[in-house]
Amino acid sequence: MTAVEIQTPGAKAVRREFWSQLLRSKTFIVGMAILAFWVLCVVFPDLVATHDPTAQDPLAKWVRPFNDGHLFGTDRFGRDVFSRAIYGAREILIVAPAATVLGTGLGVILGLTMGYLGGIVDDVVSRLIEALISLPVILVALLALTSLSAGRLTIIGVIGFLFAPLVARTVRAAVLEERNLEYVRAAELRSENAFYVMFIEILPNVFGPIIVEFTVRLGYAVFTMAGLAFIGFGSQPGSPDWGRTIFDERISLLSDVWWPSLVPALALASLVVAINLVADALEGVIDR
Amino acid sequence: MTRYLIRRLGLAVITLVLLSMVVFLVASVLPGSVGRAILGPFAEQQSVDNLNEELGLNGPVHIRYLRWAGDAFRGDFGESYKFRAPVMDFLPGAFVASLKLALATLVIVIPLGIIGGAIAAFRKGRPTDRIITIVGLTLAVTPEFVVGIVLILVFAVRLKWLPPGGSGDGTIGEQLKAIVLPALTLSAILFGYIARMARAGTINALAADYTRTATLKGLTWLQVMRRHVLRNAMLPTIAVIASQMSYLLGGLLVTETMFNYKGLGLLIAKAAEDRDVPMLMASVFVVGVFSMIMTLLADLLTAWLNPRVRLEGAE
Amino acid sequence: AACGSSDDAGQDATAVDEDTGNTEDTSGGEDTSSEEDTGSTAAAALLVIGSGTPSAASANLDPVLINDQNGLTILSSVGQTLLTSNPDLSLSPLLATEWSPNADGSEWTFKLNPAATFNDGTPVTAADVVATMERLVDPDNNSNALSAFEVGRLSPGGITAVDDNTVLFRLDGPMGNFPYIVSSDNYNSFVLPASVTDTSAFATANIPTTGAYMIESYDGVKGATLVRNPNYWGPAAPIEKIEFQFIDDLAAQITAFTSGELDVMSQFSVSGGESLLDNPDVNVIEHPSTAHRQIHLRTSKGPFADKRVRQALAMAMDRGAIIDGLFSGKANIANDSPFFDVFPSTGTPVKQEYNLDKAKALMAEAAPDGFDTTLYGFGTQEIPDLAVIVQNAARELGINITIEMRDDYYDNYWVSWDESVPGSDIGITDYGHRGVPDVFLAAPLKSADKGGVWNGAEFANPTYDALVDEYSASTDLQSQQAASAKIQTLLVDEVPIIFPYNYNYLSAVKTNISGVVTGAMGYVYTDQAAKS
Amino acid sequence: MSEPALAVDDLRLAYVVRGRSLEVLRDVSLRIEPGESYGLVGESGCGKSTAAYAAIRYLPPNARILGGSVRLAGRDVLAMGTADLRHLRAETVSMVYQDPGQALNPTIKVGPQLIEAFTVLGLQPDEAAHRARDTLAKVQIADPELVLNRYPHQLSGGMQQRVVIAMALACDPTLLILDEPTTGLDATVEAEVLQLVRDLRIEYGTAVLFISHDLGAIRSMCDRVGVLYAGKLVEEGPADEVFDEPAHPYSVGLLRCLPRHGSRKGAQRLESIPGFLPEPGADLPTCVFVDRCPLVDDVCRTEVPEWTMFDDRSVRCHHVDKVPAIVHAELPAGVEVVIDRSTPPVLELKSVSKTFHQHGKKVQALRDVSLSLYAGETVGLVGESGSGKTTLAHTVLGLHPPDEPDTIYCDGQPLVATARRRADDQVRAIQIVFQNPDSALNRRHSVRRIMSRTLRKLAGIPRSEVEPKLRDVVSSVRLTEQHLDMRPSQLSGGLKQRVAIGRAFAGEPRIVVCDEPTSALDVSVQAAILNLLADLQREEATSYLFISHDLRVVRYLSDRIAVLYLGRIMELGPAERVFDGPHHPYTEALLSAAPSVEGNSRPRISLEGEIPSAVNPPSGCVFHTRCPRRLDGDMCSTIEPPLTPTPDGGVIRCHIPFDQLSRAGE
Ligand SMILES: Nc1ncnc2c1ncn2[C@@H]1O[C@H](COP(=O)(O)OP(=O)(O)OP(=O)(O)O)[C@@H](O)[C@H]1O
Ligand SMILES: Nc1ncnc2c1ncn2[C@@H]1O[C@H](COP(=O)(O)OP(=O)(O)OP(=O)(O)O)[C@@H](O)[C@H]1O
Ligand SMILES: [Mg+2]
Ligand SMILES: [Mg+2]
Repeated sequence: MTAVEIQTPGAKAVRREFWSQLLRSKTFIVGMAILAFWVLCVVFPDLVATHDPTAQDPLAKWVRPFNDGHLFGTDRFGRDVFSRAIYGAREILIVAPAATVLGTGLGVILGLTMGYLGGIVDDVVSRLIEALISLPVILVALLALTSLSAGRLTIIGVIGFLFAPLVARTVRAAVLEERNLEYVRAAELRSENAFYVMFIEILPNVFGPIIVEFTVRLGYAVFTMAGLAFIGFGSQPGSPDWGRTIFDERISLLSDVWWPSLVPALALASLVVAINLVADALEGVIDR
Repeated sequence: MTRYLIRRLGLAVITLVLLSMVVFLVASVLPGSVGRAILGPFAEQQSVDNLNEELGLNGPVHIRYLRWAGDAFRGDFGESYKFRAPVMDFLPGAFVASLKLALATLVIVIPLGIIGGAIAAFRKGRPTDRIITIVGLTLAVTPEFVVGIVLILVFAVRLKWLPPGGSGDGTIGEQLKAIVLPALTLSAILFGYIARMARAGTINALAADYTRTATLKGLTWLQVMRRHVLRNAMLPTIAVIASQMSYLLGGLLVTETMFNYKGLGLLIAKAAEDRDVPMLMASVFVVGVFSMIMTLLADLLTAWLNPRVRLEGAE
Repeated sequence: AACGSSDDAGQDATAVDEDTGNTEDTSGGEDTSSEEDTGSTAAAALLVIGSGTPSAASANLDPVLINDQNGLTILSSVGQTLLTSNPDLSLSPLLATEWSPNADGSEWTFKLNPAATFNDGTPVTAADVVATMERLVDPDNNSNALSAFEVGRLSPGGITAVDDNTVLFRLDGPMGNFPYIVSSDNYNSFVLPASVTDTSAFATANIPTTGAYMIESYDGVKGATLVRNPNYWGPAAPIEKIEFQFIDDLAAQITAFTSGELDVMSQFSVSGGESLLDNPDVNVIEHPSTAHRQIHLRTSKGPFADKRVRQALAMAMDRGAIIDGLFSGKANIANDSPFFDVFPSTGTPVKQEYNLDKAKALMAEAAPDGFDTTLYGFGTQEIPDLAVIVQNAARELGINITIEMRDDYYDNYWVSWDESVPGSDIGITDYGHRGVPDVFLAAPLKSADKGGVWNGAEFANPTYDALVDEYSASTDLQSQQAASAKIQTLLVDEVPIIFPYNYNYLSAVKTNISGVVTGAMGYVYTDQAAKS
Repeated sequence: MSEPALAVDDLRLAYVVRGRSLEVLRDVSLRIEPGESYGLVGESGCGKSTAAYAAIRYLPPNARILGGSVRLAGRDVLAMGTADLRHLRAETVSMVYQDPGQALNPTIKVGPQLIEAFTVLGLQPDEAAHRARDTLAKVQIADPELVLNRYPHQLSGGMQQRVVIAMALACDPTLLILDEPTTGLDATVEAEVLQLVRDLRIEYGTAVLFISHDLGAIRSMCDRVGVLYAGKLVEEGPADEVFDEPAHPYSVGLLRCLPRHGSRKGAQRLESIPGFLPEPGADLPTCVFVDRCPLVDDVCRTEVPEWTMFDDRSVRCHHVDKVPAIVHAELPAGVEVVIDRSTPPVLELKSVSKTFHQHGKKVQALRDVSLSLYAGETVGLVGESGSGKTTLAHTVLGLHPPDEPDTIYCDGQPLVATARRRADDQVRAIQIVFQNPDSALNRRHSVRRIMSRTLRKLAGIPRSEVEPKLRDVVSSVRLTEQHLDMRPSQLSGGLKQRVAIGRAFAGEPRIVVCDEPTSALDVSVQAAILNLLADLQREEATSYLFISHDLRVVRYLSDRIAVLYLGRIMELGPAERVFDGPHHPYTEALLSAAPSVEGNSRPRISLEGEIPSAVNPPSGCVFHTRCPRRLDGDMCSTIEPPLTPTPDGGVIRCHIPFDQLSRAGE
């Protein structure tokens, strides 16, 4: 009777399946390729850039793209637009992920606690979250940034703090589904404490939604940072940061000079699109 | 439904109170001297101190909150530091202007988004689907200030078809013209989200057993769509539109500034700049309340469309 | 007395014009343009002017508090001062017809125009002028003009009505440029009826004024409409209604203007406004102005306490290139003192040199390893761009500058009001136009206890303070120029503040509009404007 | 009228998955004559539904027909245009499938949905409405008007399925396809629905294609059956004959997995079919059953078996002659364990009640339940859905506290109300095996992790000593060490359930609660799990509280049986007596509802009406509203009968004296 059901059905290597499915997804490949490019620009900008992004040349104001060795032309200070776009990735690609990690971390802790413990904690925090998310992120960010100093840490803190409720809501919903599954009962029946149940039992199972939420939030973080820069917060004048540059240069559009603002806009769009492509691919592959 | 309604409204009231606290707390953190912001850099320090004292900015936070909340409850949001006039002289006008803009945006984007999403769902996996999805995604991730400036450049500066925004006053015709470009800008951002949700909703409804039942009854494709698919596909879409409200209202900040459209967004930007705390609190609070109400309405609409909730009050 | 009459002042100004080589393009004189236009285009009803939103203090256009150009732009069609400060820095009569000082310049007598009336028909009397001025000099009113009158040495009680049409100003001491203090240069000094006690709701209170227009409606957020004053004592204005639209964003204002929404843009900057400069449908009005930026360098402590570092930075700035880059040449090089070329008292300017090698040599002595610092400023107009330029210039010297443009610049990073405010080692401050340099000389540079209320550089130099007092007391141009030369020499050497440039005031008017006169203070005179 | 209602010939169908074409129907041929009812059986995933949907050409976009033909009432379905197909669906064929709740549009009232099925035939609206009402009456809906005005969710599952059937009958179809129409319904409701279909088929003369996992239901419903294996029909013939004398080794295995009537764990082990169904698209060049067949030999591996015909039957097997001789693999193994009832019970419930509060209403899920469980004993819990079985299990486990503290005793000690507060040995004493092994195991943890954590927490084994112990546990549930490093998703349902059982036994519990441990599993796997449970009980002398809907399974494993209705024990007694009578009228009805594979099904006793809500249970005897043996007068409706002891040591809650209850046994 012993050897009855030893063989397993197809013995699928689930993890390998996950990766091979991801790698087969065109959206994932394209998204990752673009992301990788920008990460390269953050780590080794000088490999990609052709000029010093801050070097001014009063004689070369508004050089058109593909002229005089300027791939995407120059801005009104004669700075190389392409090189600035490359260096401009740094700020956003450091701050946005950091803020997203913070927001996701907080949100996960909050969401797990709410979803698993439920009851009065959940009720109270849910109300608070509902109140917070009915306030547009950018508005609260505006308030907070006027109140506090407008440094990197503030932005990370503010965006992270504002994303936490959104992440928490997603995580909570996922946890609510998990919490009623029997493996949680099983853990409770061996007197595991709440911390163990939340973080060791449930957390790995809601990782899918969390990863998807993380990528989606990352996109939003980039977007929000650009928006903040546009209304004058975040990075400082002169920095090649995309949002800032678009803000600074958009007025030259009226003089038919489109490249200094359009190039960073496209760079920004490519990054957010890439993040979203990856998010989509992950969502399609990760079992919920 | 009544029970659901009562419960939902009760929760909304609690949320409202929390919202007011959040707004008050964030706003009262604003440092810098209000007096100096009002009197300008060239005023004497003594005058600045006097004004700060006069404005009652030195009491304990909870007392100030209670006073503010109590007054706000009676519809009195205090006096604008900047204009030295009741905030309520400005808020309703700006609110109505923003409301018009938001409505115009929704009028443009909801049909487009839903139709686009539904078409993508029917053509799932085919080029049409891809194009709609990619266009939606791209528009959704292009900052509103990029979309806006391009629209202005093309339609206002080049073609001179439409004004580049404006105050939103004047005859209906003028108002409509002024609202088109900002509304299109906001629509561009929302289109992707709504279309995506409508697509998912339609795909789910198409795959549902009741759609199979309807098809197997021998109904025509159109009958199946009209009677069985669309209504069910729309339920999640409504929720998404509501959840995007807060996002839409956030977009007003940049869009209204860019188009100089005199709504809440511009009022908020200015108020923050001037440290006009009463104005700032009131307008951010109003935005919050408005987005909360929209969520509430969407919830109620979803509930009402869903007989389970309408009749039983189930969640 | 050199400034005995209006004619004298006018002549002085003309001389300045020749000095700087600026030409008057569209502005012209009010009197000449008015006659051509009144008859032809009386029918055109509405003129739309774009301007920024008045600041908090100016929100109700309260003449006592008003402190920015945007509020002023409206008032320039509504109210009038005793004298007009012309684009060429000359003075012309307005409500006053004649003015003259006593021997040492410590008492000034103004004769009022007997024809002048408020829009309710009542004549403008000396009592009205006294009430208006007393209100402004009373410290309890927090008037925005307090600092101007401090420079003008006018104190409460110093104003008396000699008769119905004569006003006597008794100053605390001699002040040669006093008439400028009661001209349109001091925009708070619009004359209001003596009966007015509360001006705080000026915009909506229907307070009688003397200008060609009256406020019909006002919305601090959206804009204002003005209607023709039926009782105007001067030549009737051709345009019936004027609408102001508040548009803060320059891009938005320019698009509104180019797409035909606006007839006039009260002011625009070259940076961003390039498209207007070569637009055939647009008349660009350009005035020399003394509006400028100051880059203060803290002399009391920090890296700039060493004079050589300050000199090095000043020498590292290629001002010609800055003017070309930021203003397409529509600005003038300034030489690290407030004696801009346009001021008659400047005489032969003492130049600051552009010499990178010398600058580097100075740095090598003073701070061979360079240093890091943060430059603060309030990010309006071209200031962020200027900051970037300073940053670039400093880098050549091994100075690594971080730029922080902050809304609370004036609260925390400009002048250390007290110990709790950090101030800044280097900061950029914007200064508006003034007809005379007195305010610029005193407030930002004099020792704190000598009236240096805006002294972000914390510059304290007794020699300088004495020189400025000497300058202010001079009532004739020669002695002014003599003092000026000494001041310039001192400042170019000490460099507590880098004055990189003063820029021209630019307004844009549609080509179908004529007769609009703008002033560097931010005025838009519409009383003779016409539309075809 | 000679055209068959459905004729499928050599149908080959594949699903394209990621560019690969996976064959799931392999030359299926079947024929259903008008008015005939045909049953299709086979393990999950063998292609039953696919065949059914192919018959009406309602296939997912990735389905490809590779060959063959389908003719419905003489018309070639596969060659039809869209409009024709639509007419065919409207007029000739109807389908009813699992989960009626999903099959009805939740946002539209039942009326319009039903009427639609008539208007599509070209009827005028009022005529259609009229017909809809008639049809509802036909499917035994007492108040059609009321039902028409309801939304689907306002109807019970049984009612919903009746509505769906009414809809299917709207066009008086030539062929009615039923794909597991009663899965998810309670046994009593299932019986009603099946009876209804049986009656209507006769009335309408409709041919039926009936698909079900429930072999008993198939036998009771169908004239002929086909046995499908891996997309291939392996046997076909008259239902009674196939069930009584299966001629294909697969059919034999399928039938032997089920506990036979009256069989008991101590007397007989169950059999199971070793191995697994081949994956869709698997390469099966010869006999599809080779890998699992006990009769396999070289011929089977080299030649495709053709149809062997005899009498009215056909079989695809090279060794039809040897099939009757397939021996029962391992016959009697068990020794009946004698339960010592003189010692104190391990678990004792003394009048346990449990009330839930929901939206301000009180739901009485358990009321005064008293029960004791002795060492090594199994008490089976049966009752319709919502009767409180799971609640009872969870209360014992301490997942939620009973209304009154100290009503549950373990080894004479009162159990602390919630598991969190229980002392270690109390926690260890009571464990559970859940119904669904998928959700019962953490899908992100490996088997090793699940097991070792349990060993450390429950058995208190230090980390260093876990490894050898792990091996013991694994082998005790007949798994191997190679399974330790796998994740649940890499295991089949049966293996997962073994892991879950291993986990429950890791701490050497006194009591294991089994809440429907096999209802998510295929029959062949079920047999193996039941064997395992029986073995473990014998080895460890563990007591089971065993919950199942499947009465045969309960009977196989239980020593005593408790029958719950609306949270109350209606009857408790030795398994044989409770099954064979005399028993409570409710038990009687429950038993009669379950169709038996053996064919000799008892006369069905139908229960009127729906299960009352636990929020406001009926007065008197809670069962009186549905009781077929309700006494005249108002005794039953006013006085709650007490639990009366029975001679065999059980109890029964009925006003009818015990000796008069044995009516059904006659
Ligand atoms: N659209 C599809 N694409 C790919 N494979 C499918 C598809 N639908 C079904 N299958 C696979 O085809 C095989 C047969 O499925 P089918 O649903 O016909 O089985 P079944 O006998 O009805 O099973 P059950 O008893 O579980 O309902 C299964 O292995 C299933 O996983
Ligand atoms: N957490 C709960 N809150 C409210 N009511 C509940 C809860 N759990 C169960 N009930 C109710 O208690 C009653 C008994 O439910 P229980 O799950 O014990 O039934 P069951 O016999 O296990 O049913 P099934 O056979 O469907 O599993 C039902 O009416 C159910 O609705
Ligand atoms: Mg099936
Ligand atoms: Mg249950």
